[in-house]
Amino acid sequence: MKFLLQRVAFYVFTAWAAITLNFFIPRLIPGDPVQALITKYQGQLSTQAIESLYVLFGIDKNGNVWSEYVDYWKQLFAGDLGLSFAFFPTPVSEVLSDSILWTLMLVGVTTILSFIIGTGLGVLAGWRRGSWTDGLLPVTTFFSSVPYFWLGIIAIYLLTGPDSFFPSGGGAEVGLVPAWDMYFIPSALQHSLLPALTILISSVSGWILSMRNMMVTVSSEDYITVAHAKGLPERRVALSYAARNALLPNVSGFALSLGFIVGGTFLVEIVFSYPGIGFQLFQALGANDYPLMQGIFLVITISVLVANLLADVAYLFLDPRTRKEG
Amino acid sequence: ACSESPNAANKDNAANGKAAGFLSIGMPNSTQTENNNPFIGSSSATNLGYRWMIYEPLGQWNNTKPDQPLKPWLASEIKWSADWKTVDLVIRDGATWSDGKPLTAEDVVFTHTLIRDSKDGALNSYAIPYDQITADGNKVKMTFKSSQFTTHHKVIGQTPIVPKHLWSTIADPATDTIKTPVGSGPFTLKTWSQTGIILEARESGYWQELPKVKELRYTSYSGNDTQLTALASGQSEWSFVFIPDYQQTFIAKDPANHKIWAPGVLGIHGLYINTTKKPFDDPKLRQAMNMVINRTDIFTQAEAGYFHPEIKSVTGLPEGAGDAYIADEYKGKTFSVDVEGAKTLLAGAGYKLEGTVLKDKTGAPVTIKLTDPAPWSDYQTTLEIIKDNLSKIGIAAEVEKPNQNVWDTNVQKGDFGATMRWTNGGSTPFDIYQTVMDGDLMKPIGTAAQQGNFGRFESPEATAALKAYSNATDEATRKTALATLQKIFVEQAPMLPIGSDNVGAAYSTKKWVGWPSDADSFAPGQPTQAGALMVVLALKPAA
Amino acid sequence: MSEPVLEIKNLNVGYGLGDQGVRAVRDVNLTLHRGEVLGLAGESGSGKSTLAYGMTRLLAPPGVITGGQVIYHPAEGDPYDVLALSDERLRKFRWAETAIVFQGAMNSLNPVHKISTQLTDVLQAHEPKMSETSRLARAREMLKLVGIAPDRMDAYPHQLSGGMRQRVMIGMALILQPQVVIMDEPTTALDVVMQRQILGQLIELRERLGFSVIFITHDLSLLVEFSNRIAIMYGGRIVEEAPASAIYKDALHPYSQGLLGSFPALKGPRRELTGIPGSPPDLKGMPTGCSFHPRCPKAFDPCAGNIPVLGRPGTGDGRTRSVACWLHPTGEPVG
Amino acid sequence: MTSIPDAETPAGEVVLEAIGLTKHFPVRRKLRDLFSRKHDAVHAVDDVNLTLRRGQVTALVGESGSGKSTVARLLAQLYPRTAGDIRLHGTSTRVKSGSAFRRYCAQVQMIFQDPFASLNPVHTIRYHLTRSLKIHGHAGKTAEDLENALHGLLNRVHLTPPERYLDKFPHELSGGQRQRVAIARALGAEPEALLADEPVSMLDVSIRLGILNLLRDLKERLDLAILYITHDIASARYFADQTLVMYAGRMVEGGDSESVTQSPAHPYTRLLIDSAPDPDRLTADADVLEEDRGNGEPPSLIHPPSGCRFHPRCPMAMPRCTTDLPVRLEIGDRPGHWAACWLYDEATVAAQRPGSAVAS
Amino acid sequence: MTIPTSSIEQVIPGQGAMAQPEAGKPGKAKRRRFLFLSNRKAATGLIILGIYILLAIIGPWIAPFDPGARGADLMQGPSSAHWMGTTHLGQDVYSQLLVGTRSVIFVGFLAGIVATVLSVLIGVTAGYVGGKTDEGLSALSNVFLVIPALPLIIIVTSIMENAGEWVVALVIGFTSWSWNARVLRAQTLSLRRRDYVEAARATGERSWRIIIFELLPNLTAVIASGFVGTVIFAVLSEITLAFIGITSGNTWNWGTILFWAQGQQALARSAWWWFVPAGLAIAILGTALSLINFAIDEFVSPRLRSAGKTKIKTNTGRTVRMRIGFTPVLSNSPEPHTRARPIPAVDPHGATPVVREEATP
Ligand SMILES: Nc1ncnc2c1ncn2[C@@H]1O[C@H](COP(=O)(O)OP(=O)(O)OP(=O)(O)O)[C@@H](O)[C@H]1O
Ligand SMILES: Nc1ncnc2c1ncn2[C@@H]1O[C@H](COP(=O)(O)OP(=O)(O)OP(=O)(O)O)[C@@H](O)[C@H]1O
Ligand SMILES: [Mg+2]
Ligand SMILES: [Mg+2]
Ligand code: NI
Repeated sequence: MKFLLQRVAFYVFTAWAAITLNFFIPRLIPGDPVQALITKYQGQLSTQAIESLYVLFGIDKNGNVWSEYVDYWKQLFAGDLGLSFAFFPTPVSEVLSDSILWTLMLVGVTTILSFIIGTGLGVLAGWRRGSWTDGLLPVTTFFSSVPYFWLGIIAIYLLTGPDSFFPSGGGAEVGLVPAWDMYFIPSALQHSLLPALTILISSVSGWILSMRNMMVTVSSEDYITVAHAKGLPERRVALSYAARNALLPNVSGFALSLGFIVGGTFLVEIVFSYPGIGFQLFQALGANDYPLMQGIFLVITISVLVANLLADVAYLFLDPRTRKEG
Repeated sequence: ACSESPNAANKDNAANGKAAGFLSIGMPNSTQTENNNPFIGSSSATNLGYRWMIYEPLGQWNNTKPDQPLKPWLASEIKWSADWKTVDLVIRDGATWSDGKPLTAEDVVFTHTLIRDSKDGALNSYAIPYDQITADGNKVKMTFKSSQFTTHHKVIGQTPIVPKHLWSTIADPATDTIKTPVGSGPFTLKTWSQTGIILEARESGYWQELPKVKELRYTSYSGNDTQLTALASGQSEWSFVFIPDYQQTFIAKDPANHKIWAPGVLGIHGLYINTTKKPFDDPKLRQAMNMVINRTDIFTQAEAGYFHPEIKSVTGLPEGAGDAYIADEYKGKTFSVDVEGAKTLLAGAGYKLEGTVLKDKTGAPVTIKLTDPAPWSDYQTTLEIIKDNLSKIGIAAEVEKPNQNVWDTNVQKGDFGATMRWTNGGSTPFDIYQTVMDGDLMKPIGTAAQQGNFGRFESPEATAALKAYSNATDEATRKTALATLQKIFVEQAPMLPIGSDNVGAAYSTKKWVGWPSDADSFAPGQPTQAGALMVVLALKPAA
Repeated sequence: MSEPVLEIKNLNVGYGLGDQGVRAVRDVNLTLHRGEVLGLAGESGSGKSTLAYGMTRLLAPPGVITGGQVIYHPAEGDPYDVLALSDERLRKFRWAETAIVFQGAMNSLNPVHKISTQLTDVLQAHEPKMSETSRLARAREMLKLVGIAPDRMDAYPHQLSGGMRQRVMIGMALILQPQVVIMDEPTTALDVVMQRQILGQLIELRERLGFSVIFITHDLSLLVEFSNRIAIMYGGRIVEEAPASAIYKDALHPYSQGLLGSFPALKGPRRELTGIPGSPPDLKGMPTGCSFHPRCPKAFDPCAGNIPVLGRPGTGDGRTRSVACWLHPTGEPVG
Repeated sequence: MTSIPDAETPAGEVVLEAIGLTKHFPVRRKLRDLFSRKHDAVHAVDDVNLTLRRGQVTALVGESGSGKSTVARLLAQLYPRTAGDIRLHGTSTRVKSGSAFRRYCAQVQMIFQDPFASLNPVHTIRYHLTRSLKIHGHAGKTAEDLENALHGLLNRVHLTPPERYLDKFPHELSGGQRQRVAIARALGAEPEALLADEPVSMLDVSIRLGILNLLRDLKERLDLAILYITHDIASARYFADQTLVMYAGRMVEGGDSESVTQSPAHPYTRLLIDSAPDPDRLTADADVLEEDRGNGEPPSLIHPPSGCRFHPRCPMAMPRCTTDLPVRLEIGDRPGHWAACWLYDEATVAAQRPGSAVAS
Repeated sequence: MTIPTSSIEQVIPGQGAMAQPEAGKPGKAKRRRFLFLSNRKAATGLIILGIYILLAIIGPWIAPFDPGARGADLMQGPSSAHWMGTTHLGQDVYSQLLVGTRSVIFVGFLAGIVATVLSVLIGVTAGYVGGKTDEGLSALSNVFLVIPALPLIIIVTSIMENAGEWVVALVIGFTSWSWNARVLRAQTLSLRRRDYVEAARATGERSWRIIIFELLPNLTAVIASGFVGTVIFAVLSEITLAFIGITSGNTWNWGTILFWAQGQQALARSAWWWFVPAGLAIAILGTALSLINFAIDEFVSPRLRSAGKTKIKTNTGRTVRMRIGFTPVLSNSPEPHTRARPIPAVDPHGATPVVREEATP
């Protein structure tokens, strides 16, 4: 109980601090959304539009930051994230809900996949040291050192084209409306293959390595020797004894990376023009769209915290030692 | 459930390709949210241009021929008074809204009143000084507080007319996203999604012949590179995007069908020089700089040989669109790189070229900082070339790449040496010269000048000439005023014109033919321009 | 003496190969008889654990068995070499015939599985036909045997005290009723009271179930009290092997004498404590000849040059004991 | 080395004295405790009295977790005490840090159980010893003085020749050598009292004796007062002048080593001595172990048993034991031999025959 | 970005090489210092890193062209004049790569140093001092951990006027210390309870001396690994920032090259030479740094060291793999390794009768 209470206090505090930072940091950016919009359309939007845009966005150029801060919290508690500037007058919440599913689908699934594959390979590499799995490490390390965007661009160059199976970008076939049907889903899958592969290739090595190291460390524990001495089948020793225990320290890392789904890989979304939230953030940055930036940061912060909470809970389930009485 | 899915039909179409009769249009404008409000600059309808397929203007303006009168569209007659303060319109019979209701003069009055009366002018994005707007039968009369000579195309050609019976019930037209747009145009919105927006042609009720293109598919790509990839692969058939080395990256992918057309318009890009900084307050120095800039290099290397058509006339007016406005004095006078001439000019003005270093009258070496945001690679390339050019006359230039926000702020506040930037564009050269030289727009150094005159060019003469031009009631006054402006522009070189904007397109003739071209520039090529509807209506299936 | 259950013949175990390699167990010959408790004593690093792990092939890399045989005599059937078994057969052999109890019980039990899981998975592996309920019943029975309330079945290791964990391990070792139980310092981490309780229980169980025990410790006084025969290891070799009482009363090897002289006696008159001077040998730079000679108070000429071999001393009760020391001429080598 | 002569050494000057020393470690509070005002604590050490005299070794024996190390740390002032007093040369001291602490350190030094852990792996022997000398101002003025002092220290702990050891890292030494270095470091402060917390339990059997002999040797040569903590009561017999037995945070018996080990008075001491391995006892009668010796589990120190803490395991427990805290009672066989057990209370013994109590 | 390249924090508690008893042998003291270098991974990583650092120093001097200078050959593939071809302006890509190395290394290392210093200050203090200080500092690092680093860096850099290398490095440094601080705190907590820290206290050492001389040296591996990790992150961040055009790059770095290449659609124009080298340079640098980190892991936790030879030949010529649970048996013969005969009755003072020798296995 005490443990949980402490965690909750920690989460509340962290959330408050992070949201406060999220509020202030974008405001420090010079320039304003109207200027950003004008510059975005170099010459295509005439400068006469400036005044009407200020009015439209409701930007008070001499606003008081503190009262804005208080208002921001009031809005937050009312569940209102404000209106986006770049997509004026779409509410931020709508922009977010439009894009978050894409990100969750692509990066979320990939992160989980990467964790599963990486952990699996790591278990193999750690258990069978000296076999072919040893060769995985240098290769994956190399790929993980390549920037995501570079890998993505190369992949687009090499693998896409008029006749290629891989589309060069986008979330699904043009014109398909997101729906759980036989048209949209396969198309969405097809479009997510390359970006997913890019993320997978560059993130899997971290999991392989940490799992391998944990496996190696755990493998020399006495209880593994005992398991062998007990004559248990090798599979059982490797999975139920070694891998099960080796997994524990990785759970928190996994939770953390789940939290960073949104923030960590937005370049992939940019490169593949994937309509996800990371890409949205990039646009918001370019457009000085504070409400949207704050909204996205809020989502990221909350997802990191939720992921951490999940890790805490997972620990309770996975490691009986944390499940102390009381 | 599958059979009811809107995707069932779309997917079929995608598979059938050409037979389905759709046209894919792409813009590199990154993610969009559903917003079909034609008045809002940030709506997806505006960003991608499909607002002009749903809503129509009173008349159509051909950007490539800015001096021509507007083509009657929803108004069958457009008559401006001599002082350009009154316009008389006759609203076309037979036009209907896509919900079947007829389009009347009431709708036109409603639309312009809506703009005029919008709270704090939120919808009046062109800042038009409306006065009276009245209807009489199928006639509409609008009066303005000042001459609309330089902005008439915006009032008539760039204001979409919306149905009164629907819009009068909208609480706040400035923030409504108009989920089901009803317009008078030949297309209606079919589906909207992140991955693409589909418009289908109306079956009936359009006041002209219905388009051959039965479906328009708009996609917003994340950026130039993705848009280009889509163009090259044929996924996109029509777009407006900067294509480096378009011959190789686009045309060569399908030489028979892939086409680029880039007509210049009356809006230019050039190097703004901060005229308050010594020694650049000296027009002679600026002139000399103007003489060494290699516009051809910039055109071919920075603008891929098409995107910002090279400005040849010393008046800074683009070829084609600007031809009609060039003062007699400057007819035929074109830029050419003249390093020796520049040197002579400088020597005459008291500068000394010592080796590779130009010294000003005080003996200080002449150096200049050229700035532009990093992501604008064409400007960056331009600056690199300019830097190289300037070194020929001993001016040491340094290229800086602040981020966009910083650049914006600095340019507005006059905290820069020289920068590549654009001017406003319009139906006359007025916008160009105004952005560069209007004293009314000038703000002291340190205060943001948002509308123009970033270089703080002080010339009461030019300011007066600009006023005279826009308020003139006769052609002769205009001509004189324009000649004055050109003379100042040429002699004082407050900004060194480099290239013009274009309203062209990259398109494919594989499925559709009938595109505008140099030979027949009946409409702007850019799919987001109001005139894009004229293009769509002209398209015919390829044989 | 009764028949042998386990015969170790010239077992050689090393860590690593080539230059990096060390030989931790050298030409060890040892016979375990049915029903006896064989004590294995020696100071730290003498190779006791290596021997125990080596003969069941449980040594983790870089351990290698460089030679030798471990002949097991099953209750029925022909004897066979454990080292020559295929992996599958070895797996079957383990725990069913030879169970091991290791030093740290905390580390021997998997912290994330319940006691019951860890007890029953042995049964699952070795007696797959057994039903789940009978497995649990069996596990409960074993816990009762070692004095743990069966309601602790669902406890996790960290919820048990050190002594209880060690008893769980002993119970687990006996669950398949093996012929041989190897115990590598099973009580070193416990305090004396607990140690005595557990050992008492073990001896009692042995009498009831009739398995043989190899008991490893560095506490010679404990061995003398609890085991039938004692083998003393030094530098990877067995240097002396004799019945417990014989070692206690009349150790032949100077090293054994030194070990005995290192333990203060609690009862009786104060004995002189001699200890052993010097420090244990480095496996990589083993002294030539008898590896104990640099520390040996009685070393003489041949000790430095030649390796003594374990053999029956010609004198006294030579038939039941053997020693490897130049001081004690032997008639025949053991093994 | 020869065995010690009978421990009839004259009582030396008192160096360090603990009176009623008590240490409770607060237990992390749980949520439900927030509402009750109760503060749980580990009663690690309760009301401990002990005296360290110059030139004498006092042994502290007890099973794991009985609070031996805590006593040592309290005496070294590494923990603040909950109650009681520590007197250095008769004056009460309570120091936490700063120069007062350093002055205290100069007189009371501690040796840790694990020589593998108590030397910093990244520093050479020279560093460890130099620090100890410098902190307490025994390094002399010149580099030569320092070198001499270092050599002196190493010689004193029989690490000769000193040059061979000075520039080594701890991992290059054997356990025994490391423990010698640890001792040398303690000596560098030139203390009067040495607190040795199980100094040999991590060492190999064959080298334990060397360290113990060294300590005795130092005691004699430097006239040190030594607290020798161990769980091996047999070594206390051989090495210590006095032996104190601790159980669950309390002293249960004390006296000169020979009488405590040869005629233990407290049932716990007896259990301890009976459990110690004894080669003279034959395998055959291994099962003399009484089954009624409790479950062998030490009690919880958060909620220690009331009365005598040993009563739940005690074969001779009386009703009184469960309620009344036993006081020190003289045994009477030798002067100074005492036990905290009601068995030795005349009144109790008269009223009740021991052993008949529990059965009812 | 979020997965630590080094798993050191998971490995250390198992006690490392430093705590391993090893028999004392003269001459080992010095060798141990270089042990790290004898690790193949460390050596490879350090050599590559060394080359990069060398290029960072001399790159601008040995570059054959001014990286910004326009040339006559536009968009030319690799040739003898331009080893890595030219850009759309005729600039020499090879020179750009060489000159750009300095900025990359500079930013990587400066950011690494800043983040490492911060993480040591915050992590070790929190771990050693404990109590309220610990709670405050832990909360601070948690907040920084929760905020996504890269977007934050992008925002902060865009606030700065003319974000040059210094600014970028400092911003990256100031935003990426939290993970390391957390690891260091946990590590310090466990070290603080080690006997040698207690012993130092009992000797009378002052707190600051304990932190600096007793704790920090034992944290070297963790700190080094954190440093290397941050350098990787900083390099990738800097390049990313330059690539998306957030930072200026008045100076060249590999991100700037990629930025230009991408802006000019290098790949679509088949100008692979413009795009590929910079990416490879990053990947190789990253790999080298990762290798160093692996080596640190292995140094700290010897169990992780590659098991040397994992396949061995038995005496019968079969190859067996070393694996846990099944110790390889090289020979099954009951022959003793030591060729010896029984000890004959000898007079303790007599001559040596038999000669015995050890047979090598
Ligand atoms: N993995 C290893 N690599 C190299 N040498 C090893 C390894 N494990 C053990 N050794 C060496 O093998 C020798 C024998 O070790 P072993 O553990 O068998 O001794 P032991 O008699 O069980 O000692 P203890 O009483 O400390 O348990 C020791 O010298 C040790 O240093
Ligand atoms: N810092 C601490 N916080 C809480 N409880 C502690 C602390 N230190 C010791 N204890 C508790 O105090 C009791 C006595 O511990 P101590 O270490 O003094 O025992 P010990 O007799 O030295 O045991 P051992 O023989 O195992 O070293 C134990 O129950 C222990 O759990
Ligand atoms: Mg062992
Ligand atoms: Mg202790
Ligand atoms: Ni609770």
